[in-house]
Amino acid sequence: MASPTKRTFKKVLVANRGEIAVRVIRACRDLGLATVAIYSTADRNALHVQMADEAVCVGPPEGHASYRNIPNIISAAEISQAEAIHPGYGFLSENAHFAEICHAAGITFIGPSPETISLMGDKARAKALMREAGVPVVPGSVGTIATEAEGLDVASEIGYPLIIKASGGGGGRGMRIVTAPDEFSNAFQTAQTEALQAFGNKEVYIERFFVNPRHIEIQVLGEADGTIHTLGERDCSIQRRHQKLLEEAPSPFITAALRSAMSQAAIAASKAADYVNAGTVEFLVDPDERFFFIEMNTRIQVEHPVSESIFRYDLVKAQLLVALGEPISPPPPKPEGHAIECRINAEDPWTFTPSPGTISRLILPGGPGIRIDTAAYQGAVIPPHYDSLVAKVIATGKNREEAIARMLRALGEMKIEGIKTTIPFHLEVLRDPTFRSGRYSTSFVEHFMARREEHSEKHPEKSKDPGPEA
Amino acid sequence: MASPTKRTFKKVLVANRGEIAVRVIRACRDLGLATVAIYSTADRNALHVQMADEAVCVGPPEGHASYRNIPNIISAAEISQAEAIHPGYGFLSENAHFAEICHAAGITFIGPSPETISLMGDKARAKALMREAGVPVVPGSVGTIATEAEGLDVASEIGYPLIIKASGGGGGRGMRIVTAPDEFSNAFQTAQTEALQAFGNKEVYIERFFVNPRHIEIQVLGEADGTIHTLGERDCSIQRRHQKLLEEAPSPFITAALRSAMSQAAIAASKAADYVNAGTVEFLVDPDERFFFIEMNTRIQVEHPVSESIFRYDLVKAQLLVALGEPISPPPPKPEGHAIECRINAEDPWTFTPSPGTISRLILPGGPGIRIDTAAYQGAVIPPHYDSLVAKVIATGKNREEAIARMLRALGEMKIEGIKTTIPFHLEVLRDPTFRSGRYSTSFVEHFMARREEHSEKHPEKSKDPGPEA
Amino acid sequence: MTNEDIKEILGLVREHNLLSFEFEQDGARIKISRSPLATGSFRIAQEGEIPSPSDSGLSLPSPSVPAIRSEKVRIITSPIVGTFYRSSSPDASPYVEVGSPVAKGQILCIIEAMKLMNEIESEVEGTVRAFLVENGQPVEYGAPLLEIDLKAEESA
Amino acid sequence: MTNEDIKEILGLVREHNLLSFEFEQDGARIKISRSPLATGSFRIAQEGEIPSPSDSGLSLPSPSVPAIRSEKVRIITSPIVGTFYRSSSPDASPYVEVGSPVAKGQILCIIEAMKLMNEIESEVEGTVRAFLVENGQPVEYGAPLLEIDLKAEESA
Repeated sequence: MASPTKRTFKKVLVANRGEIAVRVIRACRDLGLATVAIYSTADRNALHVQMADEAVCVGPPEGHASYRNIPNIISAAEISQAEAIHPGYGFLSENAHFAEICHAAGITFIGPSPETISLMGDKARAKALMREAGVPVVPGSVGTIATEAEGLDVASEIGYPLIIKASGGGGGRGMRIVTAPDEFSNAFQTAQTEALQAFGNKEVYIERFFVNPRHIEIQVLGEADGTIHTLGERDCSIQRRHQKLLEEAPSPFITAALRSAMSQAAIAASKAADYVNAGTVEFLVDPDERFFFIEMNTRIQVEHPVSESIFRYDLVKAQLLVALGEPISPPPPKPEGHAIECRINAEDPWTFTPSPGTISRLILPGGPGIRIDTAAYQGAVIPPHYDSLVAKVIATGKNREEAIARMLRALGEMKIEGIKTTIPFHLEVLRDPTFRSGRYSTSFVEHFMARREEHSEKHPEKSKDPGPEA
Repeated sequence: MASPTKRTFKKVLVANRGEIAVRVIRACRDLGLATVAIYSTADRNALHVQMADEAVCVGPPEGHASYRNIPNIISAAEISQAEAIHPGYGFLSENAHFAEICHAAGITFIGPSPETISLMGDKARAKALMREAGVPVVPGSVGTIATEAEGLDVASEIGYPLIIKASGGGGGRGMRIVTAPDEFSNAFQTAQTEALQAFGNKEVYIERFFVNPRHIEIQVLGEADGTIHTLGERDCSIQRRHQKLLEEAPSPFITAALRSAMSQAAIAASKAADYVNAGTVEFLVDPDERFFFIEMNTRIQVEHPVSESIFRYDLVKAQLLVALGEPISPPPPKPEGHAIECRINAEDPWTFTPSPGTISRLILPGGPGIRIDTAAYQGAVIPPHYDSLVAKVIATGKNREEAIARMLRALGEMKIEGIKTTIPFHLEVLRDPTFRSGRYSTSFVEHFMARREEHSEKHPEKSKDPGPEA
Repeated sequence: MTNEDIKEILGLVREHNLLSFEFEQDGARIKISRSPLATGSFRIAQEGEIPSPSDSGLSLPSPSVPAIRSEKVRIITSPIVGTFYRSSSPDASPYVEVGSPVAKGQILCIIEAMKLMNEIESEVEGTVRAFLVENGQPVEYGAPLLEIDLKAEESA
Repeated sequence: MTNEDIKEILGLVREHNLLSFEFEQDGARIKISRSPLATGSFRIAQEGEIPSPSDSGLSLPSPSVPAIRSEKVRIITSPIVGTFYRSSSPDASPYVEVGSPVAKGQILCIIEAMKLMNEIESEVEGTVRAFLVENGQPVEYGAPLLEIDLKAEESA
């Protein structure tokens, strides 16, 4: 057993599943580190289990009893003598308590310190810290709002439209948009109730709501000595109900001056949080190019490969090296080319209803400029218990046009049968004139779906679902 | 039907099969060009047939009756109204007669002119031209050798060891190495007989034979206006009986000065041949860093992706653009990083006996730095009639070490069942200290296999064939 | 039951490689008999799922079309790629019609390829039963062109 | 009976590799004939080929080990991940031995996880038939620990 102060490790337990578990195993292998997979009984034949050097079953299918089961996961590390744990994204990746237990058990948690995770996980505290650090923050309440009366006062200062958000939350739950004072009372109470149900904490805060913002995030990488590197921005504005669907880097909207200002703000934010390891500072950018801190994600992001592709830099390998206390090569100062990621989900492409099942036929795209991150194989089962991400297709080209052409080609040749996937959605988005123009905001998907709906009413014969093969 | 002078085209017939047909279809798609596949009855369910917009059966399984069947292929272009033909590599790609017939039929042949193909296809004429152009050529006979007596005279000038080669040949057939004058007579007659049988032409020529040379080639790209671009070198020294198995770029052996000199020689060679479109100038480089022209391949090479990866440049797209008469963006002056290609063949990994069959299970590697070019899918049949290339795995990293680590990881996670593959061979080569040192020559594989043999005699229990899963 | 229904059922019977198939509507009776020579189930299943390789309107040889559909019928397939014509020129009369008797070596049609008219001769003696390609339609290698009812002694 | 019904039946016939199949609605008649050469389906073959997910010497719950081996035997599996011990400390005697009678709720063994000793109690009454894990061996969730011969009334 490694002592708590000893950082070096040779075996890493990957506390996740799906494509990110595969991704982490790949990075470990590139560094010559042994790997231990964990799995639920629903994932017995999953690719991450097949790929890892060892695998330990940690529970039944339900996530809380397996991939979020802290005692079983720590115990799995102990019996397999894994000296480090990579949490991936989701599950326990932003659980400060888990990171603390890892440290207490002498296991290196591959990520920032429990204190940093805890701080940035509390959205209100995080914002207060950012204000102190001089990072522009979305105008809103300082700290949480206890009563409706207090909320109405703050609201009149900020102005409408505004949004009420759960302090402990994320992912759209506990959020309410208010466009006028007379809606405030209802919205405030609903938000509190939802926050309590979803996160066990009814605290809420209030922010200005932007109508057509872009969601832009800066990738940071902190070294143990306090050095913070940035790897430019990712544009994640293509979202549906706060779920990112397609990401690209660089943003077609961001100027060099804005990029530099946002990167400086991300560095200030990271330094204020004593940030070590890979992280992401998320900003809203309004149409006038003003940017505002939203939150910091203290883990690797789903969309990290777009940054990796244009910087030719392995972020997960860097995570491992930082955790090992080994020197990392600084990322190149400037990216080259353009990269797009499409998240291929096991969902109906137009209703987004999950479509779990067995993949009866699989042909993955390839060739120049195409990277695939997936745990799918022909015969693999997509269980109903977890998120619906089946594969990430990343297309890189010398410019945005080439990246789009390659993505269209790749998705056109990709065949997944046995489940429905969002490939047809992505193909239509990639051909959409607004998307092609690069002038889109977080309301793109809503407008895109409305245009589609309208068109299908006018031309019912043309609007048939082209199916997963289209 | 397009007139012979009209160069523009919108539909391309791909006169090939396997991964290169898939590769060409991808490039066409990136440019918005429609595609027509051709196939033999053995390839009815092949991926290139599924991927193309249209497909025409051109004959029975035997290559000469299908993929080399000029009338049926031209007719397939005519009935499908394809205005251009991309020949890929092998089959008709270096057949000047086929290129001529395309032109006569008003079809754009995507490659250099029939005259250039014809000139470079005649090894003796090509060398004479290179000598005139001031390109260093392997010391040897000027033109072909008619009689044994003449051969002996030339041999005494060149010195031993020397090699007798078929003028119309390639691929090792019609070649004989002679280490002393008393072996000359026998070798000369055998080479003539083999040349006649293999190429219908008994003409042979004599060259100096290098004992431990490297096989280095320069990628060129000629524009219609006579401009010749180069994309650095590829090291193809890992060969077995003149069949390349693994290629890398840049060469771990070549200095910047040597690269520059070889690139200048390749430009001179291409200009002398009025070269238009993508081509490769092959050199032998001796241990003293002297280089000698061997031949020029007037087509895309199997190993082109290693150059594409480090230059981030799509060579097949450039081929199409040059044929369309459209401007191409010049390749970047300097590459970035290091790329390796492993050719995964359907062969026994140690005897290299072909292993055709049905792929019963397929898991392709992915993640950062990995590119896959393949026509394989789970359920696909590898017919016995064609070459045994199943997939090309290309690993790119910021340096040679990272590229090797990624290739080891990728081949480790690649699963192909139902046929034997050369994956285990590549895994051992990638771990071999001589390969790792970068100090290897074209005799590497021979010595590697001998060391392996020796080791297996000393440690019989450890030398068991680890099988395709190792 | 319409002709479309029958066509669909015939297609299914061929696709599923059945030797015989019986069906009765009111008594709801079905009888299916499958060829014991049916190839590996996986390949067949897959072939069924593969999208048609051609969108060009070419006449395709279906993988499940046997060279001889029954003992008494021979299907003549195209030995080359080109355009199918029933006569030597637009003004000339067709070489053969449905019902025409044909002798071995008799010209049945031509396939134009690279401006050359390639005469397709009958390998068998019999009667033209049906044309499987329209005049002027492009055909690929192996495309079924026409069906010949074999003369009694040929089919024996 | 619609064409859709027939299509489905044809699919089933192929899937089940039937040589023939008869069906009558009112007379309730079924006749099925299966190919004697019927091989395992593709998926089964594949599952058989998947490599064992663990090389670590952990005791794995094999997918083919049923929770109850027979009506009279109950297999106790591990509810958590940890290290299996037959006694509370190296010096203590084992909780049970092969042949020991056990009552419901009786401690059978412990699983150490995160320095905590988790006592595993018997859910059944019976006799210890066999240990499936060595003392001190790591076990994962669901790993079979020991077999209990059920008391007569339990197995009934």
